Amino acid sequence: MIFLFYMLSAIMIICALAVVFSKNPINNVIYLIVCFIAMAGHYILLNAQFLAVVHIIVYTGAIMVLFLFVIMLLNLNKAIILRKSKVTRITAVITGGIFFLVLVAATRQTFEIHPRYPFASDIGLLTQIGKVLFSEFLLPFEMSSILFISAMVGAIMFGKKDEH
Amino acid sequence: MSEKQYPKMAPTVAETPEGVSGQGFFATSMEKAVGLARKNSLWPLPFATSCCGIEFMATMGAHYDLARFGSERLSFSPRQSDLLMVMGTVAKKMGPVLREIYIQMAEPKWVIAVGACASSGGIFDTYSVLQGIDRIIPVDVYVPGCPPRPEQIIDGIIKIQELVGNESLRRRNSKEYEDLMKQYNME
Amino acid sequence: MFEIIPERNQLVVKKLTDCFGESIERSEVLADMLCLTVKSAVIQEVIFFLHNDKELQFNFLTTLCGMHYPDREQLGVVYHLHSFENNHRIRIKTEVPLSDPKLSTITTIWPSANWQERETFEFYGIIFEGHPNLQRILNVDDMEGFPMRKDFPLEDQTRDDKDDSFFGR
Amino acid sequence: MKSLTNRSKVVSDKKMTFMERIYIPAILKGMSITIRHFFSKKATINYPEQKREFSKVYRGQHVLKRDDLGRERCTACGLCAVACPAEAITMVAAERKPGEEHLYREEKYAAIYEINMLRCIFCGDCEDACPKEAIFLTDRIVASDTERKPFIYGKDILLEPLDPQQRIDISARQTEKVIQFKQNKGFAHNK
Amino acid sequence: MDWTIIIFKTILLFIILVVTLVVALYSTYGERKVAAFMQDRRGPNRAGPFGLLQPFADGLKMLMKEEIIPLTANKRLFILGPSIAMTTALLTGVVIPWGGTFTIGGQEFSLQIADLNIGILYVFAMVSIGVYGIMIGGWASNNKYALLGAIRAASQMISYELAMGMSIVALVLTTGSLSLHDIVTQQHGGHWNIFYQPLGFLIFITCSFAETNRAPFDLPECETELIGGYHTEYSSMKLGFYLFAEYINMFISSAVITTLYFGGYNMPFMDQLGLSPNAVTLLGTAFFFLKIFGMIFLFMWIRWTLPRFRYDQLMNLGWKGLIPLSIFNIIATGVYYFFTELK
Amino acid sequence: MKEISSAIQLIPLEQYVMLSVALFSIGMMGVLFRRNTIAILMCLELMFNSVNLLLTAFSAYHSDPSGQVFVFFIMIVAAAEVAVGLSILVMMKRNVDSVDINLLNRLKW
Amino acid sequence: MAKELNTDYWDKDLVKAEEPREYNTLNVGPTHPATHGVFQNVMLMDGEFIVSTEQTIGYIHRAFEKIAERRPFYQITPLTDRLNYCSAPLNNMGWHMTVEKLLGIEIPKRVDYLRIIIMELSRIADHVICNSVIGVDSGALTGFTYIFQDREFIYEIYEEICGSRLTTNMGRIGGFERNFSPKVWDKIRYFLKTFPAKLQELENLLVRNRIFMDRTINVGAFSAERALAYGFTGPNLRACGVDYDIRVMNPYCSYDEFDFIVPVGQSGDTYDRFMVRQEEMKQSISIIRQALDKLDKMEDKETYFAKDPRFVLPPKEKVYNNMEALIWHFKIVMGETDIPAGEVYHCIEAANGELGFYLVSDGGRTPSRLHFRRPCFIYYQAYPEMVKGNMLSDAILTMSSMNVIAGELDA
Repeated sequence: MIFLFYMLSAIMIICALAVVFSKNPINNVIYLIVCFIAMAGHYILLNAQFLAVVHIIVYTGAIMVLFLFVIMLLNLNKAIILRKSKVTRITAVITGGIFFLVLVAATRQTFEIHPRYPFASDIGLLTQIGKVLFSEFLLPFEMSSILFISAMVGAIMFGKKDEH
Repeated sequence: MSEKQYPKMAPTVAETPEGVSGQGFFATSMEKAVGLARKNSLWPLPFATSCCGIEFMATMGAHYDLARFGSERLSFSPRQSDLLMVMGTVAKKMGPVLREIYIQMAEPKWVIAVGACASSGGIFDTYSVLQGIDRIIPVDVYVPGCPPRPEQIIDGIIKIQELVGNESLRRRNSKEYEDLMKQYNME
Repeated sequence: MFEIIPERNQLVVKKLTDCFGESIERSEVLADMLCLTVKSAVIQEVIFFLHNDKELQFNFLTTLCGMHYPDREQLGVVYHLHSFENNHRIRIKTEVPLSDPKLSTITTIWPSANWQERETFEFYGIIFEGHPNLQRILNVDDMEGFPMRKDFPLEDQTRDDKDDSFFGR
Repeated sequence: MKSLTNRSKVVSDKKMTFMERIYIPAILKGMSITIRHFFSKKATINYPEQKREFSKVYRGQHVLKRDDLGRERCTACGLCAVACPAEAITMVAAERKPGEEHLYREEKYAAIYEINMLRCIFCGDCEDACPKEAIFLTDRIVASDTERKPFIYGKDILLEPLDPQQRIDISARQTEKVIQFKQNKGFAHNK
Repeated sequence: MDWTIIIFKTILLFIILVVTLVVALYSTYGERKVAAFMQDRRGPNRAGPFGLLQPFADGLKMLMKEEIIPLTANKRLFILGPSIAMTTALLTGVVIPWGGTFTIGGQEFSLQIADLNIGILYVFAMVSIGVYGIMIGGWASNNKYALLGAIRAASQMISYELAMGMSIVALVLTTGSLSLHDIVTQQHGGHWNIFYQPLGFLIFITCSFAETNRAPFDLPECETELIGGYHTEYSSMKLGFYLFAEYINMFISSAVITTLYFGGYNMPFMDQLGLSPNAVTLLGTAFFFLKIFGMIFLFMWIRWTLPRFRYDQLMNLGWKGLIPLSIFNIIATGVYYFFTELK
Repeated sequence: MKEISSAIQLIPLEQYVMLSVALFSIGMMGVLFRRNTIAILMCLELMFNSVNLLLTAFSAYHSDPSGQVFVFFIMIVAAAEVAVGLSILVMMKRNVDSVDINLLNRLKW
Repeated sequence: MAKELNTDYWDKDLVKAEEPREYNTLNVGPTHPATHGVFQNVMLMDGEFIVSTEQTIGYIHRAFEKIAERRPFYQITPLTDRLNYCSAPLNNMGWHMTVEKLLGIEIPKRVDYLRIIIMELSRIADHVICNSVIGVDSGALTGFTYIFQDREFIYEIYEEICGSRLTTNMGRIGGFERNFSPKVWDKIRYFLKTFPAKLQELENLLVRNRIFMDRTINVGAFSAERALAYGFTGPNLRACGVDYDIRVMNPYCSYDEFDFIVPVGQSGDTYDRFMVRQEEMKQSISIIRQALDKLDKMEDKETYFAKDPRFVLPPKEKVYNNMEALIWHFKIVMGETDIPAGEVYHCIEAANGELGFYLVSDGGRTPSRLHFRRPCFIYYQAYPEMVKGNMLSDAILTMSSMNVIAGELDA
């Protein structure tokens, strides 16, 4: 199982890097899809089956399809030629790296003090999540529908062609 | 109308040695199996321009039913088809299109010229009509008639099936075939 | 078939001669319909007049085709007009010299004349002035010559499965 | 526009009723039609094994007729070649030599008679044009081939066999009057 | 985990793979035969007895055909497309309960490879990945027809997934479980869901037509408009994969429909027969396949009857027809259960 | 399923934290680095997901389902963000024929 | 970041923003399945919508008019077969009538009726193809195979009459080559008995199906004024609501003795065209029935050609026996009969509209000019205007419902 974890993590990291560094948008999308599928694997490892499936449906099945769709529709395949100097790119890489180091350093402190909770295996199951979602988080759940509607309206408004 | 100008498209049916000698048993039976498979699954690309196209519709129809030979799946995409059926007059304007389609088809491919117009120009011996498609692409089987009856079209397909079934697997890589293609300026 | 209606024919001839006078060279009733020969300079106006006249109402261009008169060194265009309302058909002919075959277009009156004029251009080389897109339509673009002129050979010169000597050529 | 013929009738009805609007009934109706055909008798003729009946007057492969004595009827008059719109017929005439009377009916005969079957459009004009009852189209179909050359049918293929049993019957293509006429052996044509 | 079970599951996996492939293979044959019979024809009958070897002929031919990858195409994606289509089509079969349980030596062997408690969602996830095969393939061909097909496929699948999911919600309301196994067992004894959810069934089957790109929703590949749609540029076995994936999808969705609405491997009077449980299981599986074949026949029957939709009509039907209907269905089901539960 | 979940306990939580931090940094790097708007949106998704992973890991290790519920909410936000973002992108492409993020600094077109 | 941005780079982009750039071109044809192999339409597409169309034709231009100038009159019949090959006998008859008009041959009534039967049969054959192809192009292949079985039956009738199935070369100038055999009459009667039910089946399969109605209603609609301006004739014009039918307006071939209605549509869309053709087939059936009645009432059962020596070949038995007849036969075949100089225009209501023959003769062996008024050639010009703003699928249905026959289009 540990092997599985490392393999998935490696896939994720490699794909994520590929997303950042590959120039072709279509390849980006495909790497990201692989990355997300690996992430679904992580969720299954964490015994969050429901989340894993929903993750695949939402991210790979809907969001990334949208990305791909837009890329196809607009024919964005031509990679934008990077006109930034190398300095900028190196700066970006260094910034990212430093950020990573800082975060690691910051979280390292907490690692020693984590308490071990008893591992309940049914946390990720449908019933548990459902119960929590519809009791504790009922209001945010309903609010999210409003968010969705506004996003939908916004998207349609943006996407509409000018009549004139 | 010399032999040279219209090269013989029919592959020489090699006396394939059965058994261990020569190609070996496996190769021979493989060849046979592939030949059988190909011949029973000829997907035509109907390049139907005129009258013969209507007769081809009749061939596809219930009375004649080309499906019996496994050829009812018409594919208008040249990549997916095995058999280019040229039906009807091919004008000089159409010539390059036909050639392009032939080139786009995936090997192995066969061509059948249905009807007088496609085979020789028929009654249209005019300035605008190509006098037989064998000037631009190699033709395997000619079907006479103007338009041919569906029976004749089916005959032509059976003839093609014989060719296909007997074709050696190596033919498409052979020198002879390369020469043929060179004659038509195709690589 | 087409009934010849003398009154209508006379009416057409009268109206046209009133309006165009000398430009209407000849009018005769051939086998089935009235046939007018018109000077090429006024062809567009004549047809426009026939189309717009409230009484004649030639609202339909049946067909338009070219002609070649090799003995006269002339090219011709023949128009067939049809009035649905009166069920009356007439034929209008005009001629242009082979050396300068220019004619004004009638695509402004009927868009259906577009391709027919292109075809006529292609076959005979008659240039329709004012045509939106006067190009070859049926043959390959880089073809030379005008195939329907009498001196153009019909046969494909490259075929080899026929022996011309058998067919009296 | 006013009616031109007084016989017109509007035939299309574009209003959909509610039942048509909900797709299902029409779909079921269509499906019932197709399923009925699914179980009905098939129209297919299994061609190579089972041949469709051709009309007796079908215009297929040509035949050069012989007369009852087995002499070639063709006299190489060339009318069929003239009448052929596809210019598919070529012939070379020759004089009959003494001693060939059992082969050729008339003094002239076609030494070479070729029909380019790829050019031929089977219009039947040659049959119409023949004044000697020599060329007929028959209800046989011309076979396909892999090359162009064999399609020039010479006399060896076109001529009907000598054997009276294998003669090709073309009486269905002739009018009754001709058949009656042929009964009468008195005329020179029928001798 | 018990080793016997693992071995059993492996064998079962293999069997299901083979069965799926064989069924899909013969669906192509069946399709051609059904089409022929509906059109008063005879259909393929030259390859083998009754043309039974026709699918193998097609397969071998495609295998031996030249592979053409267009110069302008994106090579890697061009190959990736059909692979995704095929893989996702095959993956779905894992969660379908193909039968009851065998009891051999006291050990119970379920004829379902993985009884996920979110079985339906898994099916959905696989279906939603399946669209990539078409999209990527169509896009990578670098052909306008293929691109049009791919775009049509993508928008069609996204749209119809919604209505499909919502029709399932109503079904889940009646069954109370997302596990396919539970759903099947609940329908035991003739309590098929189609009797409780007729509207939901109609919506679901319409959507599954759309998801599998079958007529009248075969817009992505419609022959007369887009030549071959997304697979216009494909030749040889890659084309074979696409065509094959369609039939596998059809088989799997028939299985899903049967599981959800027609009681899966349940058959009427299976308890009254007085057979041994193992025999009943076997019989149930056979009956399940019978139902699936019936469903596949329905797919073909409809394909050879109806004209196809136009792109905007398809969208209208999806968004303005099926989604409101399915929402109505959810509400109606909810209200019904609300009042009956109260009593 | 039981086997998997017991096995997962062998992996220390730190590993998940490290993984998600790495992902987050990569995503951030991409946002800084890329000029293609669509790529930037994708990198944003990557960042979202690293957070999701972290939340799920904590929720699993702490046996508290609320973490996973929050993942849902993040998904909702992500979906909404993508919908709006992509439609902006489509409009941008339509109006300036480019998806270069640097063109957006004019705040008008 | 803004510092290093090259400003003229994006300014150039903004300038480019003025022009529409979402359009892309789609090349439909010439081997596209819906274009019947020979038309090319380069469509400028806005997504799935058509912005404009550019047509290329001439892919099977065969120089008909040129050939016609080099062939004797009777050899032009096989050419006319290949104009609209879906209804070849109609064209044959039209051409024969034109020549008869030039020569002034009196045609016996019986020949007229026989011709009407053949013409209406071939009209049915043509409409069958068109309507079933509309079905095929809209995705319903099955109707095509059903109705094609009946077309096959029409073929059988043709074959029994003249010996050919599609390009029939049927009839001769002045009549027919042989009398109709009893088998022909049986087949025609059988056809009349079975065909209406089959036609109804096709209608049941498609016409009231909402999918089909949605696909066809308001697709490729065309107003009557535009249709007239574009020279529409035949069913396509009638679908626009103009009841122009040459059979009624300029009756030829004794059509004035027949009673039939002229179906018209409302708005000239694909559905109207489909329905008009459907109704025309039913009318044709009724015309054939009337013709059969009239023939039954006639005493004469033998006449099948006009008694005119100029073009009608003498009976074969006379040719075989009689020298005068033989010479006459030679003269006709060689094309040396007396042909008056003159010009005629004759048109018939062909399946696609007004098929006209403008024949100019200078008294020679061949026509000095023969112009075919090909209805397809004239109305196909309107296609870009018809499909503008429609979707790709509509364009395909419009194309098939216009029944553009390539042979007729390109000549």
